Amino acid sequence: MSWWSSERPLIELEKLREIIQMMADHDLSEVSLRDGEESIKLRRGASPGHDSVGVYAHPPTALIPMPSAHSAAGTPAEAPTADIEPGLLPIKSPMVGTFYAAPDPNSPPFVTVGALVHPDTIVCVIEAMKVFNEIKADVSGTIAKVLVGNEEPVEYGQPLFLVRPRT
Amino acid sequence: MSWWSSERPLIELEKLREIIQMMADHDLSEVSLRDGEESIKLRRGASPGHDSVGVYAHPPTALIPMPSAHSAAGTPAEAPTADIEPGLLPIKSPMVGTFYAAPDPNSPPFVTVGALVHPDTIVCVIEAMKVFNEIKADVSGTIAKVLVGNEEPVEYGQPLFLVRPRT
Amino acid sequence: MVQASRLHVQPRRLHHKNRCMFKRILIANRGEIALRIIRACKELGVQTACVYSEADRGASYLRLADRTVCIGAPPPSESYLKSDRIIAAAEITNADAIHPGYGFLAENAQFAEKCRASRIEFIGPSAEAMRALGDKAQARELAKRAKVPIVPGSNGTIDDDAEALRVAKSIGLPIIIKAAAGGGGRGMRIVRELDKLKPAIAQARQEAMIAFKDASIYIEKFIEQPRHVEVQILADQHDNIIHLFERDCSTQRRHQKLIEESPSPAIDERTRLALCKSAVRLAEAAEYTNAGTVEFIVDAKGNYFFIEVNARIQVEHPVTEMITGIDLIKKQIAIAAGETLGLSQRQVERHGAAIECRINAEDPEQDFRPCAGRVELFRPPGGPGVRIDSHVHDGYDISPRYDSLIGKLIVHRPTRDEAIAGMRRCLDEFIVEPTHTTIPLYKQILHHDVFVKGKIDTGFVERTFRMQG
Amino acid sequence: MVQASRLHVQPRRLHHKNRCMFKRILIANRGEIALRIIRACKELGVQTACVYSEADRGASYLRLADRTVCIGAPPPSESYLKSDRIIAAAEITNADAIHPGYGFLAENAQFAEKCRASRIEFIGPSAEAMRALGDKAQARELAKRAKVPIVPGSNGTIDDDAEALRVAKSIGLPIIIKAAAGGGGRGMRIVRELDKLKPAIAQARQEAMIAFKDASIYIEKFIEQPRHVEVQILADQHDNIIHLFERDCSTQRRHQKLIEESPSPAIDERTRLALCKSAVRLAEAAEYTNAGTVEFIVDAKGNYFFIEVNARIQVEHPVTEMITGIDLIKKQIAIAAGETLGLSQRQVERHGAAIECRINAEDPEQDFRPCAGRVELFRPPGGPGVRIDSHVHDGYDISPRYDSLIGKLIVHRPTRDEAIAGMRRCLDEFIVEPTHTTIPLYKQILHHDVFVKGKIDTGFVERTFRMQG
Repeated sequence: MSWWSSERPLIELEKLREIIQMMADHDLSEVSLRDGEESIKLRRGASPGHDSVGVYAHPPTALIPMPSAHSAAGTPAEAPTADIEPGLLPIKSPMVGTFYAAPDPNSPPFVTVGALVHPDTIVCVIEAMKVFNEIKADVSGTIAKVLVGNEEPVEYGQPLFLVRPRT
Repeated sequence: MSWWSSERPLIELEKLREIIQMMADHDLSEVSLRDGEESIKLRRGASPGHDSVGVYAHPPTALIPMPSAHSAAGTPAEAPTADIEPGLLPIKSPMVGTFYAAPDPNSPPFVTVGALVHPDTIVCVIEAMKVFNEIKADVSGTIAKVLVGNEEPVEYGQPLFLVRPRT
Repeated sequence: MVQASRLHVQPRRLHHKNRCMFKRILIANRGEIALRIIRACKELGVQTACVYSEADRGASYLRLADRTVCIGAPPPSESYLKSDRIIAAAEITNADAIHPGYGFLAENAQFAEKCRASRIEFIGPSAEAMRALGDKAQARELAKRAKVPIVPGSNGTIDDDAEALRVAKSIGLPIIIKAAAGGGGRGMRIVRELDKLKPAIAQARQEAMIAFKDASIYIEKFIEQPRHVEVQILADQHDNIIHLFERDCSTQRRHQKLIEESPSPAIDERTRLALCKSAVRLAEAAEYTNAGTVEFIVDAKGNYFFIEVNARIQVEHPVTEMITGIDLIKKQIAIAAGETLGLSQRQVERHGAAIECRINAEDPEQDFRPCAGRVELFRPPGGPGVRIDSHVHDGYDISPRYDSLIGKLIVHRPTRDEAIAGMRRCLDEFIVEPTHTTIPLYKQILHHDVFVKGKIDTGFVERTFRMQG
Repeated sequence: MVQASRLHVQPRRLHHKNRCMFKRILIANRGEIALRIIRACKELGVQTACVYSEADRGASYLRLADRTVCIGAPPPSESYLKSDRIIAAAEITNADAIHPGYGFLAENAQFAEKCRASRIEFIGPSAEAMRALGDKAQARELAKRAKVPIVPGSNGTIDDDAEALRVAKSIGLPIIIKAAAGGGGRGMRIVRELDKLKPAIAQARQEAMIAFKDASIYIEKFIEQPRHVEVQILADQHDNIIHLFERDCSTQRRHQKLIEESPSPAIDERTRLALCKSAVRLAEAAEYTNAGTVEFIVDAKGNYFFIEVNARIQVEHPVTEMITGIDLIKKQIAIAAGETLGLSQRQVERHGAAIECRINAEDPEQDFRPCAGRVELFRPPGGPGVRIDSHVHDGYDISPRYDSLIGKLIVHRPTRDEAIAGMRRCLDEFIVEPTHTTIPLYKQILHHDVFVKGKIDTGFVERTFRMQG
């Protein structure tokens, strides 16, 4: 059954941008991600030279595994709070399942960027084991960013939206 | 054949003193040495506390193997130059074998502390494969310390004497 | 964290339950066993998705999985025991089977049922077999039917002293009186002389009443200095059941296995054969499928008695893999996928002796207190016939949330004496710093005359190594 | 450094050459093979003394030896090749035997004689057997006598074109013309048609003259796309000689073995048996003792030809240990101590398939340039049927002085296909950083159709993987 069109052309670029930002923030020179068939390899600055025996441009810390980077959705799960624009609050997934932005394929999304939300506002549904669970905002403010594409799988703790809280 | 009396009562204490000095110089909190039947275990400062889970008093660097400490002779082979009193020069063994301080059991040692040596002065013999090799001082000065006991095995590069060079 | 409320149920796309190898297996576990299962899957060409809690985020074994899914907060009740989240994780990763490993949900019949209701194969026995063997009385009944010896005792609770005397006389002394409601040693009395039976029953009833508000007791034969010997079973869905010989797990402390080996040094060939055949009969009676272990206690004379069935893969499974050359995890997967065993009982050969030491991050000198925190140096031994199953490495951070097993060291040699020499050598080589581990205790055990002679019983470690507390 | 001058010779205390197990063995080698020998000794209850050069001071494998002796400066010529210092090290540590490992002094007959003159047992064959097999003409003669096939060719140098034609006709085309004085490809010509023989000889002579100032040439049958198959031999001092089957080492680059396996996928059972029996006959003819390897090349039709004997333990010995369960180093020691083999040819069983990858610190993309320096991360794989022989760990410093072998990864599985799947999984898991290694090349080879089909010849790697230079 095709419940929803699975086009999501821009989210990939968005993902790339986020990863590149993380690399810059943490001074990583190389990132390799793999998720089944897909793989991404990014390198910053000078490429590791082969001209000096045994010396490498990137520190071994860059090699520490980043399992969040090849999570179910292929998205960097739960970007560290430090990476979120100051003042924005994440709405995180309280469960594992499939994200739906709207109550059904013919309806508009629950919320879009700029929407005003209250703690009780339903922002999406997450389906797990054939059960659709309404997710509430739990904060007051305006939606600043939608982080997950429709019908994408989400894991526990994964940020779904960023909210600019009411000041 | 008993070519030489094997009494060497003071060298052991001397060894200990040297090891303790090395521990102090390098801020080691624990040293364990084993040589066949013999073993030495030394601890400095507070003993590692068991009261905080997963936290240890001694840094992991203290665990780096010190093969020189359980060398053939059971002596710390080739004490780092930094440990030698400034101004003194070592006469090192150019080979592997057994150290003899005198030409034969009935003669006095080639040199003792305070003896004046020239580059060509024979300071000891080292026996290897039944051949006795005369070892020359190769420096000028006075013997400040004899580091190896008679009939003790010595390895390559092991300091045998310390010499205060002629100024 | 926001709250989720349940909505309507909607039919999902159908999984075709096809009897061919799985495309992707979700691993519902962590640590060394998760790594073990990932390795088996990779070699079978099956994709893997591995769940993890926030405490295990970043663990290097997760990098070997094709996909990973965070399922919750560090406490097991918030993650590795959350069956709904685990099934949801299988759904979003399109996994067609779940391997539960050991512990957590491995022997949870309800979870197995839920998986299958979601059209996801649970890699393990049927929920029915799990339930039948999980109930002590039912398991005892099954054993009786299969003519498998059980510990002699009263059929249920004892009503009066006369009955107690009759039972005690019929099964023979010594006996043990146990509180029906109880556990933990309270209400327990060992009786070695008949004229001490009455007062012992009175004391046991009194203790049981105080501890459990229930004075009911029952009587069992007391087995002196028993050995723990268990039999590895493999059963496919086509009525083929075989055993892979026994493991001796008598080196225990407070019922926690420390060292396991095969073959058992305590039983002769005749007993080995009888024991293994008993285990197969019981598995047949329970209509058991997949891998399982039938546990027995063995007395000093070589009499054996059925205790219980572990309806899962066990921590100590590598011991059996070493002596038989059969990969139990791969077999579990193949069986769950509907394949036949592919080998008959006669094709299962035994070669040499294998010993496993469970390396626990615990301080034997501090009453085995777990030692969480960063492992600076983790340098396992290597060389011929040495197997390391561990998810730990230099710089690994041990979470205090989970069990303290940080690795398994297994040595395989042509003979038990050589295996002991090999294990000693390996324990000497093994560096774990600064974390305290059970390695120093194992060095002592491996040099202890009673172990070397193969005479250990389940009380040996506690009797012999007085630990500081 | 002071100078030593030689004095008089004096008789030393006598060693009693007793035919019982050694008390202490001096290990005259370094790195992984030194560690391998230390491990074997520890398990046998034999003390160890290990020599080391100043470059290896502080290496962690040395800590496992009971004693260590520094024998000289980093260059091998100043330490590991200094036979006098090594024997002196054995003397001062009271070692009663020396294990030379492989390389360095392992096949130096003079060193073996010196050891025995000093009443120290050399763990290896006799100097006589070493010399007889070390000389190409003698070894060929021995092989002929033992009815072991050798590569057909001219008996010595060719005098004129008529003789060349006669030889070429008798052994059949293609043939290869080689410079008698030479090597390195100069003066070599392959001839596939008889009418090209005369000009080829003229060219070869000319090249040989320029290169070696000697125009002598000889002719051999040219074996197209040969496989390298070798047979492991064990022989005690009581006339018992057995083989431990073959190893296929066809995966080479410039005559450097990269991957070895057993059984060879290229030969059938009949050839295997004939090959192994040939090796035993040759060892018998040479009155060989201890462990040794008889090397053959095998042509596409399964014809095999003797090449040479390696009179020592080999790097790839673990492959044989995995499939036979026999510890070759322990056997070497037992044989040198005068024990009998303790097993007959019929008792040597073969189980499953084993593959070894030599992990070299070399950059396959930079013409295999060695990569010395600090290894930050060294995380070998683990799990069932996986063996790691390595002296390296996180933080190990690779010396540029010695060969680039930093470890051996061996996988043992019931079948070759499973061994390949296991090796792929292990190579994926293996982390070595930042050091470049041959691991990426092995991943490609293990996935290459020709390797998977077992069709590799000794030229495969160079033909298939065009390396940047």
